[in-house]
Amino acid sequence: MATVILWGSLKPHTGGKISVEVEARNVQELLARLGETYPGLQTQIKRGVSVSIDGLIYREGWLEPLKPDSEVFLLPRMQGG
Amino acid sequence: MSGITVNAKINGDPVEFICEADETLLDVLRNRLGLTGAKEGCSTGDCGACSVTVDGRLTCSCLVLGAEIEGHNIGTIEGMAHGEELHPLQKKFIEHAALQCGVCTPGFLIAAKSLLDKNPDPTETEIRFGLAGNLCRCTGYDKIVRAVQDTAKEMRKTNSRKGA
Amino acid sequence: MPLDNAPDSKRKYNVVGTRPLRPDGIDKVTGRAKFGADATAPGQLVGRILRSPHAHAKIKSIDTSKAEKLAGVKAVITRDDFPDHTDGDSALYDTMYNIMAREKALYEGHAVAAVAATTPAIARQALKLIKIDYEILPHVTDVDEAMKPNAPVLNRKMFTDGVDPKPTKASNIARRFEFGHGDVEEGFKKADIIIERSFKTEATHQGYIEPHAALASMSPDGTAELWCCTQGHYMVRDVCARILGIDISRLRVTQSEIGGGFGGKTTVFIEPVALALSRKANRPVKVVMTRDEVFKASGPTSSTSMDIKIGVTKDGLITAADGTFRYQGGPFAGCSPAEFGAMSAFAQFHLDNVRAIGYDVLCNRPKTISYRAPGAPMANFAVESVIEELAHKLGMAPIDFRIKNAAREGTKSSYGPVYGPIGLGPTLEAAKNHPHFKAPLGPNQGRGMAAGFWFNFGGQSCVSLNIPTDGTITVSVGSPDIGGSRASMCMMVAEELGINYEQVRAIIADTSSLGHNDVTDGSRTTFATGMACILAARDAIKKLCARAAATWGIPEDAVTWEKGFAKPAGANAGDFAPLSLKEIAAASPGTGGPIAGHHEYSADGAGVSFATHICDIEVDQETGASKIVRYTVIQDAGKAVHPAYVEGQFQGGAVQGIGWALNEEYIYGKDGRLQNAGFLDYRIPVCSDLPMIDTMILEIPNPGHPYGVRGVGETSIVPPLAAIANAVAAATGVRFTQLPMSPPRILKGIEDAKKAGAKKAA
Amino acid sequence: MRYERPTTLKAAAQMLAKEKGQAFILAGGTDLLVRLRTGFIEPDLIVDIKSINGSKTIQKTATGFKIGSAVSGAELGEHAALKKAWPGVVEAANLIGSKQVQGRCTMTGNLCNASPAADSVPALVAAAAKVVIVGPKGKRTVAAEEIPVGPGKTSLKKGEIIESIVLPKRPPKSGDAYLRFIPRTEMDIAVVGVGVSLTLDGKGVVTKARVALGAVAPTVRLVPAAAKALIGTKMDKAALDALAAACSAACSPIDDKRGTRDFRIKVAGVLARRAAVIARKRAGGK
Repeated sequence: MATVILWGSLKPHTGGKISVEVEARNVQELLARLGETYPGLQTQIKRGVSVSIDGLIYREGWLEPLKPDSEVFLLPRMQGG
Repeated sequence: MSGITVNAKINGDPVEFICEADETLLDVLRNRLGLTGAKEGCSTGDCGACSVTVDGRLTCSCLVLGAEIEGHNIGTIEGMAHGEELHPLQKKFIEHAALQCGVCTPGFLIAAKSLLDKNPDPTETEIRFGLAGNLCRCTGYDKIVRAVQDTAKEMRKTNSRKGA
Repeated sequence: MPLDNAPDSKRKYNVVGTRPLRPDGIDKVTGRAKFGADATAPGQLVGRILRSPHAHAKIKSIDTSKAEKLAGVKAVITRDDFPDHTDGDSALYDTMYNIMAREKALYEGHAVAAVAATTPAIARQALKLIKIDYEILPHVTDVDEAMKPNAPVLNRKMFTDGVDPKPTKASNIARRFEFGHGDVEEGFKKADIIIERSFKTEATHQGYIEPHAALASMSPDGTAELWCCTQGHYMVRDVCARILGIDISRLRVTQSEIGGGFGGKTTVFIEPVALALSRKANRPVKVVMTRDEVFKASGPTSSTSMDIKIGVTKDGLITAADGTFRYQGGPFAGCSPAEFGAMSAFAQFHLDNVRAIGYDVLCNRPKTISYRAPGAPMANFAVESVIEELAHKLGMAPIDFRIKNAAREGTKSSYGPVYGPIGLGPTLEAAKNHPHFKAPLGPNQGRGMAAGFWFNFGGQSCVSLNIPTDGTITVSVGSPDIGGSRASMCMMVAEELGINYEQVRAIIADTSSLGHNDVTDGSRTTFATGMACILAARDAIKKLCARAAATWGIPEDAVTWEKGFAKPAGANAGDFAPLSLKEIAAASPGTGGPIAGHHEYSADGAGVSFATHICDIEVDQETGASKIVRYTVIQDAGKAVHPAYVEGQFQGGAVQGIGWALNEEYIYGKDGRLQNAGFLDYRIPVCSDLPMIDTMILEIPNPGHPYGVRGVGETSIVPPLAAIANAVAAATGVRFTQLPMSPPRILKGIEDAKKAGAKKAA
Repeated sequence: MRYERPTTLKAAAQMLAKEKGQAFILAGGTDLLVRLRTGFIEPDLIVDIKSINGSKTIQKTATGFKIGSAVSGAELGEHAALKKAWPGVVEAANLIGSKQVQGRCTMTGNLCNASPAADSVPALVAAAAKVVIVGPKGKRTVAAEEIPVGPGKTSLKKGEIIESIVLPKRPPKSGDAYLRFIPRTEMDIAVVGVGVSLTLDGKGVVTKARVALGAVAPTVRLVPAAAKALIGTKMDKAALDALAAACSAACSPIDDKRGTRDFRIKVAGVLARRAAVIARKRAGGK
């Protein structure tokens, strides 16, 4: 079970939880599960998210594998100038 | 619309072209003569990217009408190198990484040459004020100023050798 | 998957770290480099865009009949020529709405129609013949005003996202974000000193010298060519094809030389318009923005309003940091970089309790787009101003206060993840030990500093490397070269292959020649595309070794590559004379044909970036005029591939920050119109405004790159705003919380302080 | 639009008088071309006066200097005698725009453009410059300050052309100076401009003075009260304070994108004081 930490304003979509446990082998599965479990998150996922897995930021990377104890942060999709 | 026939020199070469009364020298250079080295950054004389010389005097080609150059000699970036030999300023700009995107570079080179033609030994302040009519957004000007300083130094050396 | 490519700290570089001449140098100093507006096509028409004079207006009708009848006019287009192919993609819909207004014109300068004609004069005349019936609506351009309950609402279907419960009343607040950890309320309880301040910053523009330009040629069958200046021609291709409803592969986009971008050329403005005009006229059409259009109708960055509250113990430990960041992003949701402002604001600190709330707000202003480290400079200005003030209140040197609270390896960042090895501490220590820091100051001078952060990221890159029979190299990349990246690409390829820099040539391939490449943004090019070049070179090396192995009749894995030569290794070591790249290439027609290396991926592990800046400023106390007298940038580059261009990035970013801090601003009239849409009154720094910008490159290797490279392009614009505000405060005794610190504002601050002082004394 | 390049003033005046549409005179063109380009004006006729005899020359006469109306800023700056006699006027003209603009821009154009912020105008007015006008009814001479009558408006009548600007011969121990305030160091329009011209006696007492302000009112403003504050004094602190106060009092500026009203009022006084000190030094005072 990877721990996914959301940013604050997504709380309303997870029933007030900021940290949720998700069973997923990679990022793609994780996002799919998140969307299924918390349909309110779909809009943001569709808009684009990046993830940080154990401290490393992935702008995309759906196939990035997750370890059972991975700490995953959901981040807005990175942009730059 | 009636075109105006103009005879002038560009980089010493005779040219003849027809332009409309409201066309600028920059329009003529870029659109009629295929000399796109001068860039249009603002068309109001505020960025210097279209710098040329008219009879040796530095000016923005966006502030000159094409019709006005009848009988005059225009200097553009395309005339700065002599054949394969780059002007020392051109070499130093590359050496010092004094350009990043490079769109302001032709204007800077024309302005810097005009500055050094008049003042072969400028102070940093003189260089900075001499180039204040040319905007660069990439470099912060540091390397441009250094390139001009270094060119001036080298040209003084070369000229004194030539003189001796 | 993170590559197993941690940098080898003992590696000696032959090419990386040197300062060779850039490959496009001669073209650029002789005027023959082709920028966006320099291209021509046979039979080309002039395209011009008609723009709304109103800040907010309903477009009741558009009559183009007179313009269409004018001799020399070949096409007139309006919103009707952009049927909606966006299929529910709201960001794409907004992009389409931005390039050509639909129901409403949402800001002054919003495109409402366009023409293609045989001459500029006819095009101009045609625009005047287009009649538009506007119903003028109330407008709002200030972010705080736009958030008020009675503000004119731009989008009646917009209900703030990210608040619970979801509002039932439409507003201009598109979204609320929240980042952080710990409990700030508890943290503030532990504080001995708390400072709370509000800040405002004005919108600024990237100010690239080259206006947007596009030359489009589209046939009625949907096949199209586009030549334009952009930070990402693949992005242009994808977005234009989707807006126009054509197959992506039908559109080939060739990137011209680009005259600066800084984030401003990471979207489309005129490109789909040029294509639509060309399709309708069935002739090539060139559209070039005027400078006025660039200011009014490209994408500046946000104006902001921010509140910061930070608490410390009397020994100088931050107990809690809280901030609210309100950014307007123009008329569409999701365009302001409020998220990145909120995420980056406190990223340079080690904090147990931190909260950053961001608001993305709509205004009747141009749709904002990225500007170098989007969102970070303004937030940093607010936070680092309060930090400086706290240090003074504590009686602690600001540098020591920052060092004490600095984020380090293992710090849980304010936006979530835990930091790996980072370079913040070293930049602060280097600043403290820098001669600049100890130099005496003259009268009316003050010194300020600030530390800043930017994320950096990787993204998609595709590189192809070809080796002709003479053993030289052509490397095709898909990342536009804005500041000399072709040189660094060549350098990395030369380094890997063990050959000279001069033997490698990099070109920017068009969209039909390579796989997708992300936009040049996020300081990603040298990192991500550079790493793809390294991996393409390694791919080529593998093939070169295979050819040598075949030639020698030994197994492929018995061959190694060293300094440009294939050598037999292991059991076969010394059995054959090494084969040079040149020899293998020359033999290639007979040994299996052409040799090429390739790499495509989505790069990750970019590694965050930190910088510390020091600034000395002199303020004329009678006029409020200020002059930067000394400036030093200290930044971690991971590994500087071409140090001269790394310095150039540091210097350029710092000077953009200086402009932002002192004089650059979008000035709106009560009518919602921009009053300073030109380089005369939008005052970017000129050469005589500045001193030399000293730089110090630190190299704390990024574990995510084989050479340790980090992106360097963006971070340098983050600290200047605060560094200058802190310097001005030191020089005048007045703390300025609003940018720009233009002379009238500084003088007023000084005068007000004098008056307040006199009152206190009396 | 037609472009004409007459060779005599008379021909130029006739062309302008005859034109039924909008007609403009082109000398340096640094303002005209910008307005043309931005669609601010749509001329039917442009009359280039640079081929007119005398338009490009600076003449030293018994009574001063006669400056042809197409003489560029750069040419003014290269004229040693003029620079020596009227350094304030030359430095003011040389502040207009960049080096590139200096290659073209003219003082006459600066005057006729009638911008309240024109840099050379306060210096010309402080210098008591006269303007020679040629028109359908012959020649007339007026004071420089009489040309601009409002932002973008001049007192010139249809068909009239400025032939030259005349700077008077200066008494000994005279000096002039011009200072302006801009947010950047270059490439800006004056937020405030101050021209000061003064003459000293043997003891360093100011005997004559003229002070003019730019960018603080719809037109350039000659401030007699400011001059009065200096005359009869050795420019001690009290006199300079009075000068500054008189200048600030003479301002009726507006808030705009370039500066606030309060800022202009305050800085007019500050610059007047600084310009006066420079002028005194140039006049041979301490």
